Amino acid sequence: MSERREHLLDEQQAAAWVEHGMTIALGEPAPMAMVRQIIRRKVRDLTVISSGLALDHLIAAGCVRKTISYYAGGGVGVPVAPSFRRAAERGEIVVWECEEGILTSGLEAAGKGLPFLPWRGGVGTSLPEVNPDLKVFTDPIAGETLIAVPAIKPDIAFVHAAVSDAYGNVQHHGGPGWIDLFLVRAAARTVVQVEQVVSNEAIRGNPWATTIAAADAVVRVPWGAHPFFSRGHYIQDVPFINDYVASAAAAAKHGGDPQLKNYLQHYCHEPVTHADYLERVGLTRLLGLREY
Amino acid sequence: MSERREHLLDEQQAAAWVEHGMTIALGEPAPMAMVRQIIRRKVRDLTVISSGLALDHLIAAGCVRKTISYYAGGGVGVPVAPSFRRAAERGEIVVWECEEGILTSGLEAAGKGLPFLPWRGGVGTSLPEVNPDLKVFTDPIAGETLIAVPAIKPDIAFVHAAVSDAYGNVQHHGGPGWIDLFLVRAAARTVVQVEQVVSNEAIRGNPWATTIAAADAVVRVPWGAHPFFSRGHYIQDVPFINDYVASAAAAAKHGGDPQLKNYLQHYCHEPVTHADYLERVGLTRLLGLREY
Amino acid sequence: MTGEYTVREQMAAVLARDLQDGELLQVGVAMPVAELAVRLAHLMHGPNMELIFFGGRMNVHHLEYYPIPEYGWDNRVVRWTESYSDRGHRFDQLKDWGRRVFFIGGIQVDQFGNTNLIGIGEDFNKLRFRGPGSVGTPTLSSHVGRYHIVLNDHNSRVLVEQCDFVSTVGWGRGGADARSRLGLPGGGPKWCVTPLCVMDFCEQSKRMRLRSLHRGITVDEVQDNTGFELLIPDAVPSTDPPSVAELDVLRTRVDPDGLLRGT
Amino acid sequence: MTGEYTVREQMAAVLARDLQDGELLQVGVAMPVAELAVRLAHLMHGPNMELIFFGGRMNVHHLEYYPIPEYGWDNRVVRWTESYSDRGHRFDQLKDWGRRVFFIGGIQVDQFGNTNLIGIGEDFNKLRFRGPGSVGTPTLSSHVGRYHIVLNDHNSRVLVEQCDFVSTVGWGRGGADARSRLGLPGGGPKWCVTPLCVMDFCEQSKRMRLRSLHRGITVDEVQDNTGFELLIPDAVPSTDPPSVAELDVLRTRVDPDGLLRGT
Repeated sequence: MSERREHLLDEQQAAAWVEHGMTIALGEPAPMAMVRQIIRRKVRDLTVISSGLALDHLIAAGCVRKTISYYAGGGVGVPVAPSFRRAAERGEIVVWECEEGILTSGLEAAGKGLPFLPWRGGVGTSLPEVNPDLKVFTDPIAGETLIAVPAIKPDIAFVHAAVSDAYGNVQHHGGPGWIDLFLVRAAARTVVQVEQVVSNEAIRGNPWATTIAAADAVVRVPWGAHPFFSRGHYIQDVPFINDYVASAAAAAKHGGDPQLKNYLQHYCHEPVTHADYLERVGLTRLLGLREY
Repeated sequence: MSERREHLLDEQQAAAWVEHGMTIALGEPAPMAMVRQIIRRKVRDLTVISSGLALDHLIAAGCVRKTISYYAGGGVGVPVAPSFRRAAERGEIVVWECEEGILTSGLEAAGKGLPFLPWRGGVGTSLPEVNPDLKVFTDPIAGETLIAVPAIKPDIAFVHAAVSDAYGNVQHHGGPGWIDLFLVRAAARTVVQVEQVVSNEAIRGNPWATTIAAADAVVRVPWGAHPFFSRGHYIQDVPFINDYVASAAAAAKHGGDPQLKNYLQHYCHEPVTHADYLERVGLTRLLGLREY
Repeated sequence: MTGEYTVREQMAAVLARDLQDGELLQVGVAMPVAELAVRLAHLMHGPNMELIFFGGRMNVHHLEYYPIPEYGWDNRVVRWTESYSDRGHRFDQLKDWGRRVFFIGGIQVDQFGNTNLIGIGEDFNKLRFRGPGSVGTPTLSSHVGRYHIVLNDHNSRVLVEQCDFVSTVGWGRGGADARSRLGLPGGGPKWCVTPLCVMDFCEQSKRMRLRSLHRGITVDEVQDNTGFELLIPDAVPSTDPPSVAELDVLRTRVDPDGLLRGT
Repeated sequence: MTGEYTVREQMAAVLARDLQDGELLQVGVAMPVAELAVRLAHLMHGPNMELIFFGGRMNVHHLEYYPIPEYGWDNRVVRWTESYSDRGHRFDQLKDWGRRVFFIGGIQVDQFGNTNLIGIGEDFNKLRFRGPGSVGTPTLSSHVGRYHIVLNDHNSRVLVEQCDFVSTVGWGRGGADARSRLGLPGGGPKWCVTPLCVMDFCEQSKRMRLRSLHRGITVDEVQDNTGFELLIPDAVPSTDPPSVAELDVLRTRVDPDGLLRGT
């Protein structure tokens, strides 16, 4: 009799699912091991549902045609992610302007198989003007003015989590990022990168803790969210993040500043595997990012 | 300096929140200690969002004017809850016909502060005909035919759970009933009856397990779901349930059958407290309902 | 040896064979034949099937023995759960329900596979028989890849020309596009399995059609107990009986207490 | 003794005094003054306040010392969480957000308290300055009981006659019914607190109005640094300075590292 199929892939196999022109979504903390592999594949024309500096990485690497983002902040003291800001101001990317409630409504609509969901947040703002996909309409029950948000359908959602069993039953420690489950429910396929693969019995010991059932692919990448945090595993690497932001800001200001190109080369293009990346970061540095 | 306020009430204090004509919602397993106290208060004209035999208890006791129920089954071998069936066939109650997805859409709309949410399940059925509150409409994005479900707004949701701290931070064991969190999010106030009150520190040890934050009232009633189950605490009391169903079926068939009246008198009206009820059930019987 | 099986074992075996590995299986309340059919398929050929029950999602292919709970609402059945399918939001991933198969009963089933759990009577406000309500069947039947109607009794009170009220749309008033015109993404009812026979739906008209007869049942017997004119092909085969292997798994691992062996 | 306080401590104290026990407090990103104001109120007079941060909901009234994280996205701040406010569905209980108070900044704020996080320029497709995006501010500002606009700088580049783009509706184009006409249930912006002063909104016109001046600031200074005509009452009081007790709690329990004591 045949056996139950495992859902384990390595990071390169999972990244190979991403093709030019796809819509991909990134959870929070960003699944950086997968982001680096996607950059390494030199995929183009992606529509990216993401926020902050992970989005900035993909824009800096030239992978992005369109962003669906509620927030592209740049970290401490940098109000706007530098590569996002430069690309948007130069018209190199299309910005599908939205906000958290509009984004989650569109994702919920996709998950529920509905063409749209109504939302109130954004009524009276410029959002429906700058994003013509958002339609102001009159509700059929009470006659109120609401925004109809069309279903947002990612091809692949990439999220980071603490553990999974081999069958894709994922459990977060300390809760998933706030948007992660919306992304998973809306996406055609889900790839979860995890700190650790655990036994099926460990999952069944507390099934209510399972946050994602039967993810399409599980990728085992310890420290996979670096330089961001992973709850219960490590805190974010602030100097590393600041270095990236400084590089990206310099590149945005001066055009062809080599610092950002070097960063992408050294940390995204050259390391073949996630382990190669970790070797470049160094174990001493990684172990310094304590877990509490 | 003043202290943080506790949310603990006893079962009579919590039942006193229920007034004639209110809309109340019952979770699953049904919060039977509270149901019995509500019956004991002889409240009238309630609109009740509930299913199965808990709903049947309230109808049998004459508390109900209108039901919002996706399913009023009567248990093993009894397709329809007897008191519900009799009252509906005789026109003694108004049935707001719905189904799970329509009910949860109406509850979600209430929780989100929206006048309605769209739903597809029910398109093409008799539901919009027999329930004129459900409006078939054309969606403003893709032109599809959907049902607009109006917001459903319970005054109070009553649910059963395993534990809570004194501040109403509730954790279920083995997950809440599937509809419970919908009810909680939609209701103006929430009363949670629990098997056990635990320390705030115990809750903070695993905050992701908190299923309801800051419930308005917590009522400590061990075996409070009897004769139904409480995951991790006890299984349902099948003979007790069957006795109730037999009484209710006889009363529905013959009108004034005394068996059901006796049941309500003995188990709902006479016991002043939940402990009084448990004394009548008997500790030997309760301990026989093992927890695994 | 294969001669010794009950009609309920026959029904379970027929249903089990239609289920594909990798599918998610969800059974309505009080449907033991379908419950056990699902478990039979899971053990026979479905190591990647997932059973949905009571909000839990489980794969028990590795278990030696997986009893059905003695009581329909016995929460102990979730002991093997790996996740909850509805962590407070049961219908959040409906778009993926094409891989889900559902099993449904009804107080009325009509010639187009529409079913009724609402009630019987002309006037909704004066029902002669008040049904239990639709549970989640309108949403489920609209979205699952396909579903089977499973009846404990085959008679003309249940199998009627037209339902008094429709709680799940099968093939509406007929025609291959009956569901797509309504915008329903799910594949609709595939079979109606009863103690007498298996029925399916004509590809064009979507009227119910006799597909196979269980052992010892005649065409006339089926038609006499059906409240509408059934499509009858020229040759109606016998339903394939349960195999030795199926009966062995059924009796030793799925139904050791003989729930399906009683009458 | 009370003479020794910084303007940021003043701003935190003003904001803290407006917060009522039992309210839920949520602060936008990169707003240390508001973050610390919330903690100050919680410890001073809010044993039943709940702080919402990073999806977590916490009550830390009982803690001796509760440091602000050194980094805005430092997940360690959730260590005191009692629940997650958004177990996968952040906006499921918006109807209860009348008890919630929010704090918001902006790259532009106009005379009616509308704010802009989208960008600066005439044409959305050719922005001179691309902003970070609206985060959740449109939804938050539509539903919370009230909110405060808190600015790190008071100048006419930020405080403008009309925002180039509106990401949160304050009082629209003015008038007491500006929000109810849009159907927004939340109470709208109450104050705009800056390093120079506290401003509120005229009850009728909903234009921004000077409410109090921080120590050493003149009316002219405020108007000169504001890009629109501010309503100026005949008598403008001084902002109540932080009390000894407030400064004590602030410096020993809320802000021991002196985040607000720097310039």
